[in-house]
Amino acid sequence: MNRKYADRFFQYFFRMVSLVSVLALGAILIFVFAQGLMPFVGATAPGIRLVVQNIGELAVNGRVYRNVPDSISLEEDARFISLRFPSGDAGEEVVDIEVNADERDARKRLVFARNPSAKVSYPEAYVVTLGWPGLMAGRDRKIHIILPEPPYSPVEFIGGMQWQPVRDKVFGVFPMIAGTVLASLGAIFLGVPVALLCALFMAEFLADRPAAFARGAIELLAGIPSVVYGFFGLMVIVPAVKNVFGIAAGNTLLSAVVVLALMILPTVITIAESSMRAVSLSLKEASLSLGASKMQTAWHITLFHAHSGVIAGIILGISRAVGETMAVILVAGNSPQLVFSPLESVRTLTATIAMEMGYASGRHSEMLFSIGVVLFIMILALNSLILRLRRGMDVV
Amino acid sequence: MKRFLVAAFVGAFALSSVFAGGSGEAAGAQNTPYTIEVGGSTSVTPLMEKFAEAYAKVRPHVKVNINPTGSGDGIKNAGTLYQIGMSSRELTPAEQGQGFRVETVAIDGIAVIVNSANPVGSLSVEQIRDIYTGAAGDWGQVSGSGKSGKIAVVSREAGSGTRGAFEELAGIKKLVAGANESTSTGAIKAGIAQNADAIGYISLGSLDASVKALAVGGVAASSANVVNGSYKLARPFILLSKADAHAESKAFLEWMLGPEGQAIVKTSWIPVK
Amino acid sequence: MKKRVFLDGLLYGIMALSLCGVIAVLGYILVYIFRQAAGSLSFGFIFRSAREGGILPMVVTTLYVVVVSIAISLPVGIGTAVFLTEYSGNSSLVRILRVAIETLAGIPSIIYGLFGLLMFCRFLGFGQSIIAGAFTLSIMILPVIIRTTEEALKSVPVSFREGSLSLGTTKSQTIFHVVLPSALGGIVTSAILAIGRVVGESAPVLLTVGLSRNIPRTVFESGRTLTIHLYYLTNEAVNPDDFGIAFATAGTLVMVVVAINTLTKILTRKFKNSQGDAS
Amino acid sequence: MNPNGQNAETRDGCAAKLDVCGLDLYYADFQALKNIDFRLARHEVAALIGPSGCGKSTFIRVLNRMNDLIPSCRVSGKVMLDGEDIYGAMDVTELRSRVGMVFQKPNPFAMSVFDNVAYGKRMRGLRDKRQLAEVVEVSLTKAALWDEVKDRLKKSALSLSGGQQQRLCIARSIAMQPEIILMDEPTSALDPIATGRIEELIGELKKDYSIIIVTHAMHQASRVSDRTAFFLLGELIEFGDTREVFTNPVDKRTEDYISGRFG
Repeated sequence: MNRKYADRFFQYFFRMVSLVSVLALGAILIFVFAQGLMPFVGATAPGIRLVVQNIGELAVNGRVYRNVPDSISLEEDARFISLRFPSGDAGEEVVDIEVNADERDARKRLVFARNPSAKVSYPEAYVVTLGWPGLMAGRDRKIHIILPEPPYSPVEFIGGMQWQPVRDKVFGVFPMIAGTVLASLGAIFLGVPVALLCALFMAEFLADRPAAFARGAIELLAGIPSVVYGFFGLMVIVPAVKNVFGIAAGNTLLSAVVVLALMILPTVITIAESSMRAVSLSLKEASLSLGASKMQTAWHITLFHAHSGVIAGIILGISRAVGETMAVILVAGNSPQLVFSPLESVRTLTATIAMEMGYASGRHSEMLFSIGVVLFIMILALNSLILRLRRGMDVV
Repeated sequence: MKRFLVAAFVGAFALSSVFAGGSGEAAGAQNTPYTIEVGGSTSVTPLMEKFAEAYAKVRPHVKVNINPTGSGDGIKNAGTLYQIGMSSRELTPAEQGQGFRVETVAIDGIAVIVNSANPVGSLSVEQIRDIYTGAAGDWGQVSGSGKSGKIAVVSREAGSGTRGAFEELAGIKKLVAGANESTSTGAIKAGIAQNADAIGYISLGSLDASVKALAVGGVAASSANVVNGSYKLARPFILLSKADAHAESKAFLEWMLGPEGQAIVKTSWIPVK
Repeated sequence: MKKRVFLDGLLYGIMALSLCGVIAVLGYILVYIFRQAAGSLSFGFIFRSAREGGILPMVVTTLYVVVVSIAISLPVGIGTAVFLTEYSGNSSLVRILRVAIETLAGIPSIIYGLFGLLMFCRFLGFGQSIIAGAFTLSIMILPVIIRTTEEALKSVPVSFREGSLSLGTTKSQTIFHVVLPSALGGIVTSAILAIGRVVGESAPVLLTVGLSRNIPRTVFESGRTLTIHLYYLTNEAVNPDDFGIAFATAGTLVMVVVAINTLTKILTRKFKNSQGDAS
Repeated sequence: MNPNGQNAETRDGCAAKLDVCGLDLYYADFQALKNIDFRLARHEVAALIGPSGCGKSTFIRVLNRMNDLIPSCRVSGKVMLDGEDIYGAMDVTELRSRVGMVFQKPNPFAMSVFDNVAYGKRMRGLRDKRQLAEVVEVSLTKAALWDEVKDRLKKSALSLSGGQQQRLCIARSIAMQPEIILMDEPTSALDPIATGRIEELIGELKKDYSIIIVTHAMHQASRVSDRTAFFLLGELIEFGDTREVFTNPVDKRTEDYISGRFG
């Protein structure tokens, strides 16, 4: 009877183990989406925060801090900020600020009751800095008033044209979406015809041995790390583009397209070739027996009947191009602008994530995850297209 | 097959428990092996690597792990993931106020670089600002030495310490659209070395013969000129830690700020003490 | 008639040319890598520490990452493949499972990197470490292992299973003693393919494993894999000879890829032959 | 041992459409056809019978050079179509449009009915829509399929039934206005009713074309063909009038095969 329990155990065991994939996908969805949607649902902080430098004693709204902490959080609904601190012999510095919470323009949200003794500056969006000359050189006394950033509008995120994440805190990813789409489409237009020519040639015209050699070479092409493609592009393709078109810098959409086209070649060739090989010999024979030449048969019958596989290959190629990161960073120029010419610097979604993740802080970092979500949705759409095509193929 | 699988599982568990055992927190005892995790700015990394190398001779049981990720990461994770965070820029207001111990360990100049074949040898701060904001788009507008042609502007990515410092020092509010953004010193150097029309900026400590450094306002980019204050493009290398850091990491920090550490700084950068 | 013969010939020429072109580009990239690497690539290069211009720490880190991620992913992948081929009916679980696997296979690696950073580095508190990277990569290679193993299991003839079951063994005994051993070749192939993917991956590794170039003592330390070393060197290039070392690393990687491809092919052939003998 | 000896009247009567003389065929070292002599008159239906692997299919694939696709295949001997050597200067696509072929399993292309039939003509350079439509209608009518598919010419050919698909393949061949149609077991994948229709069709087509049909069903050979050839182990054992071969075979092996003693 032990055997029976073991059998039962393994049945559940395998079922549990297989759930890992589902759980993993769920975890990916939850983590990436939770982080990526954060900027759109909540403010960065519940209330105003004060960061104090070089001030020994400070009264905020009547509460006196003798050992001033680095950071003071005000109540969420604070309408007034009253700052007082002793200043050398002159007595007391006083700043009274009215908070106009309904004001949308962050710069106008703080209204100073009378001309403050301090120098008011706006080092970055949502930050107001009050500065007084220091009692010692280089020890300027400063109070940074950090306003909470309101939830970011998803429309401005997707449709926004400006990406100024650090100082202005403007996060518009439309140029990057366009960059990704253009670079991938360009790579497809350049790479797919070559890939199909190669695949058809390998499937229909090459003898076994040369075909096996060509397949080995193409697998090798697939195995070269993407960083190498990127560097090859930077040293060979970028100067070539610069010289051919006589432009200031060769780091352009065109260079990215060429490198990506090279990188999707093996994907498209491999899948297209295997689906071409799968086209039944009897169809080719029928075509030949009707007096079509070998070339005509290859184009009209083999390519035609392998089309769902070819399309699946192309879509996989697109998803490789969309997801490619390291190579693109090196050759694309990465300027977050909307491009209208292939000879302009362009930036993709993936490049933005990989470039800025190390440096980003606060909302900027969350926004990079939001870009990940955009990318994710694009890829999911492509994937469902593949799935649908697969299903279509099974029917035929 | 079953035996094979079972063996594989057991092996995996054994392996992981060994790993887990090995990672146990080092006790306070003097010579227990200890690993200090350091992370942050890529610009500070070459200096930190030299520190780590020298420190390995001073205290062989202490290992310094360096994660060159970026200033933002270094500041964000100082005191948590990294005992010591590295930054190549001043902290932004929002990053301040988290109870960090902030120490400037060195000063680094920012060299404005062009291709070796470029006849331009000097630019004023204003000209640099014009180039980076797009007011001047052609070498003819700034060179005065017969060089012409569109300028290929190369910058660092948003959030980079080098970029932050450079933009602040040169007074650049908004980068010209179409400027290339590179993630790293090496990519900028390689790009400029093969593009006669390009201009970029890198850490003075990473400067080599593959590119040419411009004088800024007539002052050559050199450590001596940074020290005497005549070369304006300079920024601090900052190390961040928390008060409750491990004794070993505190000791390492003191050592870097002490004479031995500062002697190492002197090799390519400007010491602070 | 003449026109058609001419057109066919022209097309043939274009096709041959494009294939030759692709192979020529490959050749050019290889020559480019190895010429740049010329001064630096040697046998000792692999066994020297980074400070002496070698790549020993990166080799060790890469091995760590490969071993740990395969150790996590292989049992799970095999288990899932067994469930899909041996136990699944057409239940909704199976449909969800298939969609999940397809989706996992299509997610760009940078998203795995983001996920790994959030889940393993931050949420579970591993920080940037080999273990965090290995967990991330093990999810990424799961679809590869499941698919290849499933193919292998499917190609085990039904008669084997029937033969075993008809002798009164239980299903799990049949799986462990008959099905899995017959599919061993395919399983090994799947592991090798997965290793190839892990070795060549860069973006998620950069985000999760980190860049530390010491030889890691435990899996909880950060490290630097070969691809990341290559990325970092080409990017930072602090020392003049960094480019040489970078390309020597690239050359090493390409050779690893060739070795993995060859090994996969040999195993697939062997596997096919033994299947042929058996059935 | 020349099975053609008794067919002198064919040789002397109308000129042979097809004349095969001393044909040997090798797959690498294996000789699949041995010294075959074979003649076919105009408007004649010849059936090829024999056990599996005897070389019948290989033989008809020689006649439109389909064997060229197999790299290890070598042919020697003469195959003359209207007195012209098909292995000589003749263009292979030209030959194939003159010698059509229908295969064992219906293999329509995954295109519309119309495109299937028009395919061959289009490949030969015919672009005119009216002419194509005419060719399609004529061919489908000849293949006795027109009435069934005239309303769904734009539908996928794969939506037709098996028997319809096979008639479509025949129509596809007819569209090329071939001189000879080769049929390789055209009914082996069909049910008896569909088979019957194809057999009727062959009777009709005989008026316009010469036909060679490979078949496993002896009764089919006796029903549709004028003459029957018996192949065994790559040799053409006997070739004569169908009634003769079935009722009074010359060779003992033919008799054994027909009476079901082996095969």
